[in-house]
Amino acid sequence: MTGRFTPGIAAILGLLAIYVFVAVLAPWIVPHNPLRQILLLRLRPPLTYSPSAGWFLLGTDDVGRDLLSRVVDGARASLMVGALSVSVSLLSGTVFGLLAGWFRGWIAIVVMRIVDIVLSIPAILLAVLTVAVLGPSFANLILVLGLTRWPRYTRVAYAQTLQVATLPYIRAAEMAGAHAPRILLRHILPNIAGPLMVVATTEFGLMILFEAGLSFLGLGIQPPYPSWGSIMSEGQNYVASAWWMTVFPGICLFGVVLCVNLLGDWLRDRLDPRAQSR
Amino acid sequence: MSAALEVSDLRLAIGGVNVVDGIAFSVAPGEVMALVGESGCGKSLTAQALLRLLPRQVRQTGGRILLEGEDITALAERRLRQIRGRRISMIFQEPQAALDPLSPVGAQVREASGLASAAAREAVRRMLAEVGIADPDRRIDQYPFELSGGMCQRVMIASALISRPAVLVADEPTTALDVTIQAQILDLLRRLAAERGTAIVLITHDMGVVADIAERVAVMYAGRIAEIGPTAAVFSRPRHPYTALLLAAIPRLADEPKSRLAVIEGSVPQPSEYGAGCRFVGRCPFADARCNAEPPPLLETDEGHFSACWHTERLA
Amino acid sequence: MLRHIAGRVGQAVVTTFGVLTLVFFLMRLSGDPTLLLVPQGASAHQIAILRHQLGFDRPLIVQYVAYLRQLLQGNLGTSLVQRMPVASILGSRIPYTIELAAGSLVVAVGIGIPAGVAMAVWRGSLVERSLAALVFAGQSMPTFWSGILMILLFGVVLGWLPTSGVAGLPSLIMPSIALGALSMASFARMTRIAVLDELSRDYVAAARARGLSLGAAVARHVARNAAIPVVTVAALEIGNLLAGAVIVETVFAWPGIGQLAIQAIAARDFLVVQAIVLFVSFVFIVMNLLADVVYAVIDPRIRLSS
Amino acid sequence: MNPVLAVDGLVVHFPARHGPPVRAVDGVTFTVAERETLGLVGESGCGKTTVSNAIVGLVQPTGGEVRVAGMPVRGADRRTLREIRAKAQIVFQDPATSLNPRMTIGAAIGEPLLVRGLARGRELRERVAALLTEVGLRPEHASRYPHQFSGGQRQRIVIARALALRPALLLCVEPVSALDVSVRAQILNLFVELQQSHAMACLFVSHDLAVVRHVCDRVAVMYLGHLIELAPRDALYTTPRHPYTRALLAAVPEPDPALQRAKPRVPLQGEIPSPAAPPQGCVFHTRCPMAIAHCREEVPAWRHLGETIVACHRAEETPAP
Repeated sequence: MTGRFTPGIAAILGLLAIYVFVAVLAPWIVPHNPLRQILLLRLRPPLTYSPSAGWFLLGTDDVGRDLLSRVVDGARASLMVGALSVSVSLLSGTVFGLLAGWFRGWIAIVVMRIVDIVLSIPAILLAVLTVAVLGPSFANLILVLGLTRWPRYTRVAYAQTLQVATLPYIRAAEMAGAHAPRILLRHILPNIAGPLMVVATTEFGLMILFEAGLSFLGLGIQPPYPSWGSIMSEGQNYVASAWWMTVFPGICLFGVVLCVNLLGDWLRDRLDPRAQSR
Repeated sequence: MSAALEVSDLRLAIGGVNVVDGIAFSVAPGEVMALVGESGCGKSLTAQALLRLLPRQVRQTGGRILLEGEDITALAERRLRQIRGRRISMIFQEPQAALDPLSPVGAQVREASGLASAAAREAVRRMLAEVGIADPDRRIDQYPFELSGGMCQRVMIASALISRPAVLVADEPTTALDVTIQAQILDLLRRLAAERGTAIVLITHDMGVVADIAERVAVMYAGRIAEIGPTAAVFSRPRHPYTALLLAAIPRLADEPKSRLAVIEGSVPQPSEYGAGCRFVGRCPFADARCNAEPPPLLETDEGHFSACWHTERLA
Repeated sequence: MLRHIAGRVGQAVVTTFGVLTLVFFLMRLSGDPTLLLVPQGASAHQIAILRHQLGFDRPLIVQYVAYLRQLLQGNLGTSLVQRMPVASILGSRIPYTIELAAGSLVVAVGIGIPAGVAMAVWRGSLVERSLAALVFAGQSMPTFWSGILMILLFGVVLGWLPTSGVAGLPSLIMPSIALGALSMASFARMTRIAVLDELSRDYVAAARARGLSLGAAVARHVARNAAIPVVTVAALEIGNLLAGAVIVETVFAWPGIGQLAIQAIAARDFLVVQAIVLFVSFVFIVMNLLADVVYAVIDPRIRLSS
Repeated sequence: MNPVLAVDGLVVHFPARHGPPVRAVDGVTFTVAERETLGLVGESGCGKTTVSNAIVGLVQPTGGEVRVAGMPVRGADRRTLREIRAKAQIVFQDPATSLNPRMTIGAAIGEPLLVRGLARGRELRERVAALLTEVGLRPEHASRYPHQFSGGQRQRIVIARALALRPALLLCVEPVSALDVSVRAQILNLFVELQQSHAMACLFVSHDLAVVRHVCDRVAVMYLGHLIELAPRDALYTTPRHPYTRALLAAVPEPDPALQRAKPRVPLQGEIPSPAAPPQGCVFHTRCPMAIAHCREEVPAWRHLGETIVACHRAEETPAP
């Protein structure tokens, strides 16, 4: 937790790069079709070899699909949902926060009240309700996660903008004759980007957890398409006999979220001079 | 008379560089001794070292601190706690920040007294009155936010002196205050030093404050003492080019307006830029090869007046 | 102080209204809320009758006023699936969720706050690093996964604890840990930052210069100052615990409102889902309000303001 | 000739959340002529910073009038305000926060010219280079970021940015207070040079009486939102008419032990009252060593005594210096 570039942070970035790499190349690197069921090979343990179908390194699931291929494909769903929902909420949340912090007055009152309202409905419940009403689908998942999480960014962007807006260099930009858009984009945004990136990183981990949780509950990625959450949900019924169905996707999920959280923490320490001195 | 505080060859290091490098001075009971210098000269670190309350990244790599003859550099934390606030205490630059916002000020003064509650309240009340707080019976139960900056500094002084320590370390005690309030606080410190025989180590960057209150002054530059001596002598006959230039750089009420002020070219070096010789060498008009190679020793030029410069005679 | 609290109550009322409004519109996002309430396989005619019965054919604003009026009377409606008042369905489940939330809060606060203080005080030491590992694990572990792993280990393999359902205190242990882990991480992080923040302030240096030990300075001065942000987190986390119950209760077959929510979605019993969302949000708002009151009591700058 | 800056009966009140408004500035009148530097001195909370903010429209006056180069600031629309800000530029106290840390100093200095469409491309680079040279920096510094400069250099950059538009009026708000003594002298020398090379009017806001005396032609003293004395420099420093001015001068510690210790010690008692509840009558009467019953009742009017304008009932009774 020092904020310097250490071998530890390099390892974390490397691991995240592998995740991204696997997710992007999933269709080309999976050993089996993740959807193909071989009912004769149901619930086989890891390192199963079948003369007709080949190796099943992580075993098979309850309908005889290759677990490794499903986990690899699941990475795709996970990271896509994380990246897209964070982009949607980061963008909208930052815009609202900037505007509220710069113009203050009634704009800020209205925006921040809406933020309070949305944040008053705990995010998982809000997502559960919305997905249940709209019906589960990939697009709805992104929409829901994006729409429920923007207030996090708005709060940070608002507080930071208020703070930066009082600094003399913003006064100087006004004195220079710069108009609001230029001040917001050239002077304020670059100086509040750091804290926003920290929030975005932690939120990225949280969104991956949310996606898994919703899929676990049957409200996320719909079968037969694999998601780490839904694989584990299927595996829960066989936990006593086929542990691999819950353990392997769980490790992948835990690993990526852990890396993201460690990265977020590192970013935070790097940005916060308080953490370094004393 | 034996010194209340005697510091010899104090060295403090951050990451291998001695940011305080061989500081030595002593203060007699009732005397006000100023450590003056610009930001980064190591005066505040020296102050913290006197109470052995250094930030974690700073290590003491040498020197001794004798408090009433007792070496406190080797003491265990437990013993130090009995010394802090009882025999040596400290006041700070931002009086309002140096008080816990959630505790009544009286309670914070009492904390330093080590007295039980019944006797303590009366002692605190008397101490608050002594530092010039009007209506101490009311103030004692108030919170820092209800008091002005000057008043908070008086409270800090009360808490620092209630146990009658031999030494008070005052770290920029008036820098955050207005001039009229500064004058009040300086008068108070002067009076308390005289009445109670407290030795005061005053850390400041303000030559005016030094001229007002200090009997002796040590001028610090980049972690070393450039010059030390009686205030009157240092101001009237500076024996180090840094002191001389610093004094000439200050606009005074007696100067010709809009005249050109003396300037010290460049800026204070970073610890990473310290060379083998004199640390003022990059900005000094007298610098030569010797200054670059060898650090000048602190030598007595007049009685009680020491300077660390190879070219002292050129200032005469 | 009263003025301050009155202001906060006013804000809470506005927020509550906002939540009610938001939920009202969310329920109508799909276009026809009737479709959410009928059992599967209902005929078009049946749906039309129901729509009229429930008033969903009236103008939106009329529906909204009726909805608010009904809720303000404390009437959460009647479940069409279970043919029972929603309030009583909810009422029978809430105690279980409160039990679970309380257990999780004990885990979260009991581990999180001491861990946070220790991490701040022993900064850079082995203590901090090992606790940091615990915090990161708690923060990154999906609750359902840790739940299933615990079931596998302590329930199936070792047989120490019941794997699901309610059976006294032992059955509460695993779900509380699973649910509390994330909050524990939040408490630890927030406490660490708050304590570090306060430790860097001059008043701590001043207290130590008076002869207080670091421990005494933390106990007498830092603790109260650092409590302010931590109390705020506590309010937030209680809401999160109630919401997180949705997943944990499903894993452990815990008969609280979380499990009820998922069952209700499966049974297309949306009035129950709506009621759960409103209930949890309301608790969340009240907890935040309580945090504001505590804040006002701790801080003399607010307490003494007229 | 019209003054570059005319402040007439300026009043700025800030509404408080609870209780009465804060009367930051309560009726301040002065002018600054071309090529003249007026010092505005006072302790914290006296309203001197608010006055300077009101002049460039960064805060809205509650009453009175401010004219910069003849243009009224009060009620100015955005376009006029932008015009006014082309004529009046500010140098702030803290060079560390006066520059956007994510912008090169070349971009910062060029910004006024760029956003007003006065220069771009090659011409802009040349003007920036000339400005850098003028304040004692090198043209190749333009591509560096603020953190690569020391405090004194940053203040030079801030001054260069303020000079970019060739303003008629330069407001300096505590421009050297955050700097070390040795660096302060460099900036003061630069400032005196610029006074001579530019035909600007300056308002120099500071709490440091010695610095103000060094650079200003006339000096205005403020206390608790009021202007209490306005005089040519030498008159103010040799024969201060207002008891507060005298106390302020006495309180400044001179960096000369012999002089300083010979000074009569008349420290002001008490604290500055809250600007939300200023005293009745003369605002200074609660701390004034000369206060009489009359002072508590009636606000003293402005009077001319020689070259000095002063607001004190007992100004004639000045003790001999």
